[in-house]
Amino acid sequence: MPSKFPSARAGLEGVSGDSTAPVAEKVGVNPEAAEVAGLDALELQPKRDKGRLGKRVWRSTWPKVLAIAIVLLVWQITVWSEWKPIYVLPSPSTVFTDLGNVITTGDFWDGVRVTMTRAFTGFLLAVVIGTIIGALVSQFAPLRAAIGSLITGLQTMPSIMWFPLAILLFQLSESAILFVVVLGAAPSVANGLISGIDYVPRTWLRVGQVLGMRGVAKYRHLILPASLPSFISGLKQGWAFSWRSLMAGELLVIVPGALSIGVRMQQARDLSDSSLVICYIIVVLIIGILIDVLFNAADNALRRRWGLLSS
Amino acid sequence: MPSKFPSARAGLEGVSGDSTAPVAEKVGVNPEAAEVAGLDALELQPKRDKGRLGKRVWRSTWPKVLAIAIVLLVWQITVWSEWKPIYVLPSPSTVFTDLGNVITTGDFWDGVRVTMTRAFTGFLLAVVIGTIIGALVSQFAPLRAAIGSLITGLQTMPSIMWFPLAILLFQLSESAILFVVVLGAAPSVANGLISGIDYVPRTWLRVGQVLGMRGVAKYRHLILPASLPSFISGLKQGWAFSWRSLMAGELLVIVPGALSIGVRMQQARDLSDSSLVICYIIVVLIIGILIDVLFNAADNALRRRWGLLSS
Amino acid sequence: MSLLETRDVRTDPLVRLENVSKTYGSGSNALLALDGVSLTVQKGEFVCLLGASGCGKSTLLSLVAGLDQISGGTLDIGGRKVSLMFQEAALFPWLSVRGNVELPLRLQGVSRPERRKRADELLDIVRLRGFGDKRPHELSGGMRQRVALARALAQNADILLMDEPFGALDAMTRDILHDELERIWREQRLTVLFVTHNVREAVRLGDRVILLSSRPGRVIEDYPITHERPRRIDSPEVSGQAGEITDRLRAEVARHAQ
Amino acid sequence: MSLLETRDVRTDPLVRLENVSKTYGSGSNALLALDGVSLTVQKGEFVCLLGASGCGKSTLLSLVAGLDQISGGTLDIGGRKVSLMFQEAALFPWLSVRGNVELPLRLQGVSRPERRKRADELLDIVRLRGFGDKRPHELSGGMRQRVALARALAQNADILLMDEPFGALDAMTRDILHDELERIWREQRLTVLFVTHNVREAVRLGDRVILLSSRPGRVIEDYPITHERPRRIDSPEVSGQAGEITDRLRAEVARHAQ
Amino acid sequence: GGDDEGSSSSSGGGSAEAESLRLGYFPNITHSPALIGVNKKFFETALGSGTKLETKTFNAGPAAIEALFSGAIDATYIGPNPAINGWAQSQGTGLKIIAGSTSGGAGLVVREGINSPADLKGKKIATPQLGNTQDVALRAWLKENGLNADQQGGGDVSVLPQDNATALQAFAQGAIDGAWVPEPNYSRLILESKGKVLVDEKDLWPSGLFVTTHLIVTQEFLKKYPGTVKKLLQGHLESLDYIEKNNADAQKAANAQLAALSGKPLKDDVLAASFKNLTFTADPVASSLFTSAKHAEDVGLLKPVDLKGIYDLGPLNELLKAAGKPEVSDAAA
Ligand SMILES: Nc1ncnc2c1ncn2[C@@H]1O[C@H](COP(=O)(O)OP(=O)(O)OP(=O)(O)O)[C@@H](O)[C@H]1O
Ligand SMILES: Nc1ncnc2c1ncn2[C@@H]1O[C@H](COP(=O)(O)OP(=O)(O)OP(=O)(O)O)[C@@H](O)[C@H]1O
Ligand SMILES: [Mg+2]
Ligand SMILES: [Mg+2]
Repeated sequence: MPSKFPSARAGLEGVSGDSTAPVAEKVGVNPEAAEVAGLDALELQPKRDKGRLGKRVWRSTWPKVLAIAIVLLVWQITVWSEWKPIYVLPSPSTVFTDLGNVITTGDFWDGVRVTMTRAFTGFLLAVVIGTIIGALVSQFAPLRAAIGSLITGLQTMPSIMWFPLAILLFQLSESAILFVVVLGAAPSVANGLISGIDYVPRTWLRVGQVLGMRGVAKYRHLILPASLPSFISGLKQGWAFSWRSLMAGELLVIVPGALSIGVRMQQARDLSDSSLVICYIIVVLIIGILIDVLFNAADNALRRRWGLLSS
Repeated sequence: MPSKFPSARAGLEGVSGDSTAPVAEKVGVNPEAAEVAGLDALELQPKRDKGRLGKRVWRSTWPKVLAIAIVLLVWQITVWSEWKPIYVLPSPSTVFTDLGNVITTGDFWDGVRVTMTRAFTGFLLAVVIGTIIGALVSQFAPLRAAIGSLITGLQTMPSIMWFPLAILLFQLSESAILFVVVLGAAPSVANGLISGIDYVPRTWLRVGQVLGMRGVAKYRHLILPASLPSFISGLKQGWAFSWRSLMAGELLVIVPGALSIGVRMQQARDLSDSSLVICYIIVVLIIGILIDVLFNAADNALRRRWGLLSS
Repeated sequence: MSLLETRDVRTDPLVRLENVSKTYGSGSNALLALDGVSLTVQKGEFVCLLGASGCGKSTLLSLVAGLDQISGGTLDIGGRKVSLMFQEAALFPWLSVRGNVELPLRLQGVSRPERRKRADELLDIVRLRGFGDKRPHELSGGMRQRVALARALAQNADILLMDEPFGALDAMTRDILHDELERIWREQRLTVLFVTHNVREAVRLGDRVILLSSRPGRVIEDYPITHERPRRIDSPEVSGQAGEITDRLRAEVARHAQ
Repeated sequence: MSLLETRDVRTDPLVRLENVSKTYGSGSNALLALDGVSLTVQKGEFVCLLGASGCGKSTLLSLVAGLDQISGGTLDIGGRKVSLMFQEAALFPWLSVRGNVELPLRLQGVSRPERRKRADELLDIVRLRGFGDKRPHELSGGMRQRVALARALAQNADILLMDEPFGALDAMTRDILHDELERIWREQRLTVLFVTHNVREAVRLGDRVILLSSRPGRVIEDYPITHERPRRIDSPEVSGQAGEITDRLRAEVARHAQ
Repeated sequence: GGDDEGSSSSSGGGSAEAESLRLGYFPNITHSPALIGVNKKFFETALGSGTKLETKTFNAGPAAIEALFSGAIDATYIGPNPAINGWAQSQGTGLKIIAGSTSGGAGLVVREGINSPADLKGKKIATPQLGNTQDVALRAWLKENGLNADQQGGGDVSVLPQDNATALQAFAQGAIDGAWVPEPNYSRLILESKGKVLVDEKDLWPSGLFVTTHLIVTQEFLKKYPGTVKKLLQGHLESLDYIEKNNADAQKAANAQLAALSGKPLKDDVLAASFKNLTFTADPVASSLFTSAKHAEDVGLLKPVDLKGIYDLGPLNELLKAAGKPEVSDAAA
């Protein structure tokens, strides 16, 4: 009989011959494989290699590296196959040379700075406005009836349709850009909050009521923490919307000097410079991924607190 | 002492003089006012006028009517104030005359049909693809590490940047439009599902495990229903993304026949016809709102089933 | 503490239900959970509620706490502060154990060090010293129930409603908490409405034990418990009266089962 | 059914724990929940587990059910099908009461009419006939627990793990369910591991009553219960042995409290 | 047309000066006079210290018109189409064309194997935008050659309005068979995608001239600050002069400004080819505007619009006269 660790039952599995046994198969699983089992991993995650930082980093890195390697390989093979002329589908090396050239100019980083400043300002504004609207709409039934659906309606509007209004209200200022960004992102934030609030378990609401929570305290201590998961996913969507709106909105006002990412992207397209287009796709992807990593960190911290993830 | 219905304690409230009393205030509230109290209404909703359909419809309609009336009024006043020339900010009557003219042409409805067909096809495709990707990503840890963040990254890409790739892969066909729509919407759907799965309470997962759920059965009977709220909100966001992507994507290919809504919007802008632009903003808003109403119906049915809403 | 002293305060009706009824749902789906319940609880009284599963005990507490609206009759608690310990622990997962206990204190505006001191005291009372920094999901079922008790006590309410508070505890831990609860009740002159399935527990703690009938819930019996405090749960007096009440309860459930 | 007949099957060890330990968390935060637990349950045996709140009873069940991994020792259930009734009812809110009970049957591929028949039978057994179309949130705490019991029974498992299944029930309903559970156990030759805080219940039902020590959980006593079945919970034999076990338990909790 | 009312209303006006002039233009080679004027500071010099120059750039005509109408800019370089649309939408109250800027530089480029209009049957041809100059030119030309094309992309020839970037890529990949586009894409299709010129639009117009870009101002600004407008025109003319006299330097200046605005200059061969195809002139070639509008009406892409009074060439002609150059006319052909 095996003496150590959970392999004992697995050993017996063949003997029992009961293939419907839901348990035996589960226990025999080794920790690394359990990791792979995804959801089950939430429960079965091995605790032992905590602190072995190197291993942990490696484990979250190799799939990324592999994925990138595969993409590059497929790309290069497509290029070699000469399926399309090289000026339509440039090779990875061309693109990365271009990318290298682009990101080594200070001008590019100025553009990144301009764009990120706008993105963060706009997003923060959208979060504030979206949160307030979401809270109000979920709180007051008539308001919900009045503008609940309008929120999603606004969201489906292409940013470009807001340009005339943005120009009308804010002339050609930075505010016009922010306006477009906020209109793009705030509905997601509001919707995330509303849906989170709608799904706060009844029991918790009742507990809050018994504890005498009301008004701001209720939001601070009950509604917000309880709807945080949905709120965060609303923020994530809001970020995606705000970024997309920004890319369009930046074409509204072009400030000579530092060229924002949106303008550069458009320019690359206008020049039909496919290598440059791919460069900017990569730049935008990387920014998007970096931001997503931030959101995921917040999300994981939350899930750990809530006991949905083994720490 | 009052003899009937819940006003008794309210009557005593003044007497007791205990202003911190969390309960007395709550009970005294009359049903209509409780409705307004929003969240609390979830619990305190009066049951009596069930079936009094007319009243219910009226209750959900008047805020909308009021909201529309207010918007129209503000708009008309702005027009009267002659803040901007009439050709920049047309009056509501001009716009509604135009709108009337537009929607009474069969051509317009053909366009709506074309666009809605694309929207639904694209959205359905996005839902299928997003669901599969979301399920896989949440299931396999390495996949999550590899492409989890990429999903959000892709989402932040303006649809217009996919045009080159769309043409590369699909030439100028309907498929190119669908490609852009799917790329826009699928990440939201996937993200909604992933976040829903991540927040499935541990207890339910354990119940599922004990019941011997695995593979497809686990998704069918546990994961999907449990993550449905978040999934639906992902669908809602996905719809917004797909619609926006569609409005851009429709400019890619003009298929002989009816002029799609996206093309018409663009034309209205190109003609600097602000009245027509507002017409199409209204059309798109209305479509967006109608779809949102569908989503809300699904959401309410769900909340009722889950016991989060009094039926 | 003499019986006379506790009697003193009993002339002051604090919770009064008159002919209260409660219907859930409507139409063909309607369910009459409580029907014509009349009940008066004096200030400082400890009243225990007994009844079959599903007879409406929790419903009654939620009505008194103002969480649900009554469908008929009169309910009056004179605007007192009410605290309710739910049947399920219902702790907030985003707060630590201490955070959960501190929450009512925060809402009362108690200062941070004061809060912390009080929360630690309460955790001591429920025998969970040292568990303050754990999260709710790291506790056993019985431990969670005790945290919920500590949270309810932290509320400093006039009326304490308790829904099977000791259902998930072993006999010994329960005995300890009986003593603690009795002490706090006496010291703070609380009014307690206590739901339980353990008849001996009811007799051990209550000034009165009220029996509810099965669906719809009605008051069918009101036993005053006059044994002198402190009582012991395994004392012959408690056992004796518990036996008597149990028989009555069995008869009621049997009647309903037919 | 004679005792001899039940003894017959006891030569077949079905659940075996040898020196099992379980640690939650790691580092400074680690908590040793179970330490060196050895326990063998024969096929067809009804074993009751007693222990103070937080001593690791639920942990033990979840290890046997394969929901958590053991941190040390050997655990072997021979690949049998296990069904676990959780301490909290944990019903699925998106399914009706009947849907919840039918779920294990669906997973077994039972046909729809068959499923429905079986679910109605089970709801009858737990005395919830007529509640099949309600949703979990429309039930009282005790009713939910009974639905969870019906769901666990629907699983048709070889080993039935029950975590305080009758904690929220009144005495009478509990008695009825004791009888039903005993009948099913006998008819289907189930192996049952039953956690409770009610010592008399343990003596009423069990072939053996196992006592766990407080944190960390260890087996400190293993009482064989030899009274002939059917037993009555208020019979003198049951009360007598329950008293004895209670004293031992009290001693253990008191030891730990120091 | 009439050289009467327009010119008289402003030429007589005083020399009121605005505090600032907000001028719009596109980072596009057809806007070279603006690019060069900004790069070489011709505008700033002409405006003097009294008036501050603020420049705004746009990506497309509609946005520029929106900005003009909402008061965010006072004047802008712009193509004929948006100007006509703006004129029509504002019922002749929003703007005035005060000078020409660029002419020529557009045509139909097709792939190898298409040699005559007849070969276009069943082919896909892109234009920049439904109802714009090139689109109208293509449709009119097709009609002349007995081919029909409807607004929805059907007919003998499929006309597909598309933004320039898409059209270029689609052509490179064979997704379309040709495109009627302006510079610099006209040259790029030829140079980069090995396209073949089927029609050079120059050949379709009497003097080889047709308007591509001109300069417009809001009527309000024109009325209030005729002096400033005149100085703007002064700068504009200097820019045109510079192009005429120092063509190579002008190309460099235009490209430098382009690079500053868009991060990347045009390739030299494209730049040179574009400059060769374009004519930079203060003459707005009014006749081509009227004819083009007429064509648009004919193919149903424009509601009948009265363009009378869209030009106010008085200030320009004063300056031209002072410089001893021939005056220009706003008369229809
Ligand atoms: N939210 C609800 N909607 C509909 N019916 C409900 C709801 N809550 C309770 N009920 C019904 O009301 C009756 C009384 O429920 P209640 O929870 O008060 O019982 P209880 O006496 O607390 O039972 P237990 O001892 O099992 O907790 C039950 O039949 C239950 O089905
Ligand atoms: N997921 C977890 N993470 C960390 N600690 C845990 C976890 N689950 C249980 N524990 C700890 O393990 C110990 C035993 O818990 P368990 O739930 O097994 O107790 P129990 O015997 O079932 O108690 P009760 O009778 O109160 O239900 C407790 O001290 C608890 O704090
Ligand atoms: Mg209850
Ligand atoms: Mg437990």
